[in-house]
Amino acid sequence: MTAKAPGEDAELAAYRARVRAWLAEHTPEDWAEKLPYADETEVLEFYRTWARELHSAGLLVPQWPERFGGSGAGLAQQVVLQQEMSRAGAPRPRYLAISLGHAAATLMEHGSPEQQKLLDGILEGDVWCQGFSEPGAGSDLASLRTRAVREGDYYVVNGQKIWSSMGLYARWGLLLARTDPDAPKHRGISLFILDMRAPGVEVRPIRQATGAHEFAEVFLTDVRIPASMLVGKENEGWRLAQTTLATERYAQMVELHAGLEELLALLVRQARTLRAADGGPLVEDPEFRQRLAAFAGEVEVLGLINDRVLGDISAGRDPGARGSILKLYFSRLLQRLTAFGVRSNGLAAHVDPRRKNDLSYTSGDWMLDHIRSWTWTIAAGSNEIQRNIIGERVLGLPREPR
Amino acid sequence: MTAKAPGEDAELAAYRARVRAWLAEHTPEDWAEKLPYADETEVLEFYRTWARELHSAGLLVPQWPERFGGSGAGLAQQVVLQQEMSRAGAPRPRYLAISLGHAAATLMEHGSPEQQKLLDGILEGDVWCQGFSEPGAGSDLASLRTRAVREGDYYVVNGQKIWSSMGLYARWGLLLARTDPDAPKHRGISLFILDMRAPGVEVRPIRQATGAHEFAEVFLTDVRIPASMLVGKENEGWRLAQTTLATERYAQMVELHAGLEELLALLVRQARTLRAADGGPLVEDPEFRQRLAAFAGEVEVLGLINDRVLGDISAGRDPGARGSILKLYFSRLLQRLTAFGVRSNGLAAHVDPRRKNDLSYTSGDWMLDHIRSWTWTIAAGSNEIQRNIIGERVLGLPREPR
Amino acid sequence: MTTTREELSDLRASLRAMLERRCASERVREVAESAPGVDLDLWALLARDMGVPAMTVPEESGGIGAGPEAVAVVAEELGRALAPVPFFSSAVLATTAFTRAGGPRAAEWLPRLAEGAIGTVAVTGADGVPGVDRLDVRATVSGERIVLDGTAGFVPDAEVAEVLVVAARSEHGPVVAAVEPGAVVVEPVVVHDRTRRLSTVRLTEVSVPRADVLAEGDSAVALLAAVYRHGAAALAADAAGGARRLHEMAVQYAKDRVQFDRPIGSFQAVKHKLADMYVLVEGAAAAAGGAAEAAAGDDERALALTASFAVEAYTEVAGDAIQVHGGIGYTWEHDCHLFFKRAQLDEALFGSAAWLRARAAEALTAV
Amino acid sequence: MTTTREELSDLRASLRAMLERRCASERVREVAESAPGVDLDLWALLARDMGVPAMTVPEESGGIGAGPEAVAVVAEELGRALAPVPFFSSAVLATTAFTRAGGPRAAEWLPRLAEGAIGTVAVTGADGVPGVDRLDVRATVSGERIVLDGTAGFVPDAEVAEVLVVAARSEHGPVVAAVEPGAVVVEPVVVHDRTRRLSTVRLTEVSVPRADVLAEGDSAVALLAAVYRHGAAALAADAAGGARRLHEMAVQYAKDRVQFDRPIGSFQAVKHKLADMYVLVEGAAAAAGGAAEAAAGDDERALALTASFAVEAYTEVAGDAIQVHGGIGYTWEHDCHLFFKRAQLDEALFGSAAWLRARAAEALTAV
Repeated sequence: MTAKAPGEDAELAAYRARVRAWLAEHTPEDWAEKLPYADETEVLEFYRTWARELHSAGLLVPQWPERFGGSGAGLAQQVVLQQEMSRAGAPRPRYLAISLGHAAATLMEHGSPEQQKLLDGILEGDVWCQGFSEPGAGSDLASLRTRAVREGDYYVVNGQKIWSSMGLYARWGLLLARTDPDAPKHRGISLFILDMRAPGVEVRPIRQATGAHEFAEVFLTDVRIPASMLVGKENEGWRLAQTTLATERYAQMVELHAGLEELLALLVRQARTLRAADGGPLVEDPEFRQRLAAFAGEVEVLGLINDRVLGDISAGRDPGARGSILKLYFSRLLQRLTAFGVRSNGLAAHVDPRRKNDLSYTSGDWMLDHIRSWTWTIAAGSNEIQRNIIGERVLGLPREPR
Repeated sequence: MTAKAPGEDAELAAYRARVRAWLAEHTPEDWAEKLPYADETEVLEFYRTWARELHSAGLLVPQWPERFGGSGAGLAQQVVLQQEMSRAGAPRPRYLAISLGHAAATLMEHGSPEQQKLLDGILEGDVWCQGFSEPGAGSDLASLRTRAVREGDYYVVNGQKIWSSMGLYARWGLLLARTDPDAPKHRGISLFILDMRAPGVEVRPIRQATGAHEFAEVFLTDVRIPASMLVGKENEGWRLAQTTLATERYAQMVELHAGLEELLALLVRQARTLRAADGGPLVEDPEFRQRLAAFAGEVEVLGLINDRVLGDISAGRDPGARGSILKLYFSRLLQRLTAFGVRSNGLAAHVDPRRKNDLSYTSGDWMLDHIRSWTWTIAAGSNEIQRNIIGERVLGLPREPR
Repeated sequence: MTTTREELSDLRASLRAMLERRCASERVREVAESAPGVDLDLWALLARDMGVPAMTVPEESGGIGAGPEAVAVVAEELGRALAPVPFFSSAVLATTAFTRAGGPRAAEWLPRLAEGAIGTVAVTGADGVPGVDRLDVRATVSGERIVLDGTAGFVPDAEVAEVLVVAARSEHGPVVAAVEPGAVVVEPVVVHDRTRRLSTVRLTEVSVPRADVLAEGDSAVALLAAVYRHGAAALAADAAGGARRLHEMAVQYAKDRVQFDRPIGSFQAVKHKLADMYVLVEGAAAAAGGAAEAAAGDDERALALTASFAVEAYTEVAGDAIQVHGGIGYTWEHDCHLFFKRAQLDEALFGSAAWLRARAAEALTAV
Repeated sequence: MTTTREELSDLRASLRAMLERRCASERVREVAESAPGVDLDLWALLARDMGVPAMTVPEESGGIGAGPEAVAVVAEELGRALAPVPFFSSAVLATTAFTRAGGPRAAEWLPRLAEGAIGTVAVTGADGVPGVDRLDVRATVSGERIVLDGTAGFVPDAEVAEVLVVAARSEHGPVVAAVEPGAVVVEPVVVHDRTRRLSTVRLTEVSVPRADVLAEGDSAVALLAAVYRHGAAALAADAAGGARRLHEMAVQYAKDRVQFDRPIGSFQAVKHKLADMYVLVEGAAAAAGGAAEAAAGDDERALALTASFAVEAYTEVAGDAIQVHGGIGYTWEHDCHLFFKRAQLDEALFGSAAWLRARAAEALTAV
């Protein structure tokens, strides 16, 4: 990440110093070693506590507007914060990724004043989940079948959701459901806030290939959602979810980029003791060095692309469909970089530390990180879908005949 | 290429010794240096002479049945012949590629006795070309529009062909033309033998990105083709052309594989004097060595796949659509291997020797060889088409809606 | 023993039928979650009904002495089924070691191995990398005995082995000896691929009589090279079998799964990926055949080129298979990840693709 | 001089308009086929009407002293037009050398370069590879003069240069000197990319007065590093501009060309390829911007990472563009191959992607 305006330097440096000092004092010890082996309740409690602590120092959501509890920090400060968290090895509250990201963005942009009160809970560590995909509606999300029928002051919801990120741990959910079964695919869908403790909500964990339970199935049987929990207008949920998802992708990328830099740094540290195919030190092996530099170049350029996008957004210009570019670019890079980590570490990468909980994609367990990279190439619009979006919406290529 | 049955060894070794001795005596000197700078007529004459000489030694078409002038040699002998030609640096008559390959296969399999007499001319060095693609019918070959209308003992042909390999030099051509305009796309097409000296045939060279004229446009205006020059039955030309093309692809692959091995050997020789990015000898650079070995592995496996296919064919088993696999595999490998040659040679690869004629894809001018590799990924059914064929005909995946 | 094409085809069919019956993925998962993590019942059955362990043992030592194609077929089918049996460790590695060694210990062990007794080899460094120069076990001469000290890493099936072939470095070049399991410490190493069991083998002043030394110096170098080659060839065949099965699964899924009102296999994005995977699958199969021939023919260059191709193709196919399956392929319940993890381990075990290519490059650049 | 986004956008628009008028591909082809192979008229126009060569010259030396973003915009647009002008050699390489050197020769040459006089640098080895340790010209001291002997390869625009900056090795480290064209032998080297003119420059006992020495020892090392950096950044921008143009051409072709009764761009095979190319194009643009900043900021690591990305992306986009165009894109008459060959040369000239990455790796693995 480059391009700091000359004027900002002193101020930014002061910010960096403040962040660094705070993190040095407050970063929990040994969390990275202990947490993956802890029970889920312990993990959740740890992240709630850590989120509150970060927030008390103004480091949880500095980019939020002041009226919602942030300090309206700009891109440069966010980058510095991420860099310093990487440097300090501080935990990132990944269980709160949707809470702090997509859920918060939705509430801030489209929520009613009543709905926006839920932001306070997020700052206290409430986990949110997403209820978007369905067994028959994955890549083709718009064909979802979960129904929400208005009955007085409530919507009565029936259906089934799958791949609900954080579903198992969530206090609240963002739910897409069909409110007009006669409208064309995209048109009759509404966005709701779902109380995960409401009667009729049943959550079943999905165990992933990594062994973790990041995703869940959510069964909805006559669930009554107060009409006040409809976000935006009825039947406009599709567009609403798409735009907040896209905006969110840019903001999230600052942290994702920092994660890639952490992986590179880890690999360089490991290469000092690993051996190359010819038996020499890996860090001195020209093939390793070429590939390392190629990956570092891709990581650098991802940061530069995102800088441009965020620069456009903060200047009020439409970033277009560059969210699709970023997702495509990031997910493939993560997949190849973690594969490189696996190969570089040889058989050591195969040893299973038998962790109970780890939702990180930068755990340092290269094999699991590599496997986990498929969530990025598949979920939230597979890479194939992203290429369609770029081809059709950005490049204006004709759609396929149906 | 492996897998020689133990019994064959002595016989094969004798064959190899004979071929090697003959090539040592007869291979023209300095041809590789001089020929690319010669005029086209000189080049054609050179290849005609060389073809006749090879044929007199039984080395031009040993795999042909005896009744057509070959000796019915098996796969093992063909492999040996190709290996020895590589070893001797003997010229391969590439201008005759279609004559000796697809044209000959078509005549032998589907030609009338009268048509088969043209095989004698091929053994004398007649160049044949193909008239398949049209400006509006490239990947979608079946939508061709050139018309052939029966008038008494003749077909009168009008239309335009493009990407006609060897069109500029050809004595004869294989021509696909529509004989039933009302039949569905594939059904109304017939295959003809076209006398390139017939009135109404006009050939215009297409200059390629390499500077060579391997391809031409052929304009057909009221060209009269004797009905005796219809190959097979009327309206069955499509299937006929497809099957001979496929069969031909397997046989051709033995030579193509030998070419890849020549490229690898050339690169190893060059690497002894080239320098790596860090200034050391390239041949000792671990990155170069890893990539070299990876390419050599791909070349080796191409040979093994082709061995299996040719083994199936000679045992009378249907090789299925493995022709598409071979083309896809070969063309991408050639493209990446020549790119590797370009990179390995640094700026030296960019120097243009300003050759006039070179249809080889193993000229040693890595840049031109690399550029030329796109004829393999585009022509004769682009790689995208090959993937469709594999997906639909081999794997049975559903076709796209139209 | 040469085998006709028809015999190979029969072998494949009967083995596949048995494995589909006795080694479905539920069984593989069950074995993975329980001790000893190896399906000893299935192994006994393979020995009794199919003569699987006997195939790699020469006829004169009480085996069947099947040719390389037949061995490759067996390894492919076991890979296709993710079979948690000691074929690689015992029938390939230990059997190759004893066969190449000859002598009384071979005469003792080969007939037993042919009947299904389990052996393994500890012939890699602590990091599991093969190569005489990578060994972390040292041998010193002490009178009429040899004393072994050190560690070999990622040794397959050491927990259930009745005999271990250990390689060590000494002042006079490498030494290879047969060692009883009781003489060593076996520490299981849990790897992500639960269909294979690996261990660290530690030797502390293990004293071995001269009679148990299988090879020394140049003959030990040759023996180890043969073990490495046959190991790589077996993993290549495992890869070819697994890759084909995964591809079949992905093709079937692409025909069944409907999105945007069409089977996803009708989309070029999926269709072309499956086509590219098929090229890799066919390549891996051809490579596995080539590797088997090369291992039997002591062709280091061809072995390294083909084996590295096959194991790497498997990892690519495995990754693409998850992508084609979408979310479902990423669940614990679906078999994709079992193949994926085995593919990754096949690539790394007994010499990675890069390790093999470094050896191939030696041959390719030799003057 | 800082430049606002609007100014940059205006600069790009006016330069593009002029180049579309004066440097269409017919003109590029015409220049390529005739002596001196450089479009001196266009260069004069770019100097007079747009102040292009002045942009890289500091204000105090009679130039405009534009910032790195503006220089990148110019290089991108020249790359987009395949412009056969001595921007790279003169405005980037020679200008950087004189600017970093300072002193009387810089005071003499910078104002002239700003007005469009052509300079170049001979600061690579005979194989065209940069690096102080790769130089094949030797400098020896002879009284008050320095004598240069040796060869520099693949020197851009040496045939039309009015001054050459030559780097040589001496006992006391590198020496950089201004040399008159008359003192050296310039042998044109025809490369496949006809939009650039390269030569071998031979020096035989070329005697240079002390006054013409621009830098020695450490300051020469720093000067050369700066020249290499700015050269790489300019090529990265050239790549970004060319890649975007090629991609636009391919997208348009995919909309127009009909096969199987549909525009080929409606097929996922083509659509997704164009999407992947677009990612590369956007990446190359971002990388070129980063490279310009890094060159100006003497950030070796960032420069090497971004420049290598951009030039390599260009070669990929160029290859894919041919594939999308099919046969037509492979003809001499179509412009695809002009871009393709320039892309390849951009990758190799003044340090290949691999050369840049080797330098980046130094920074990445430093303790």
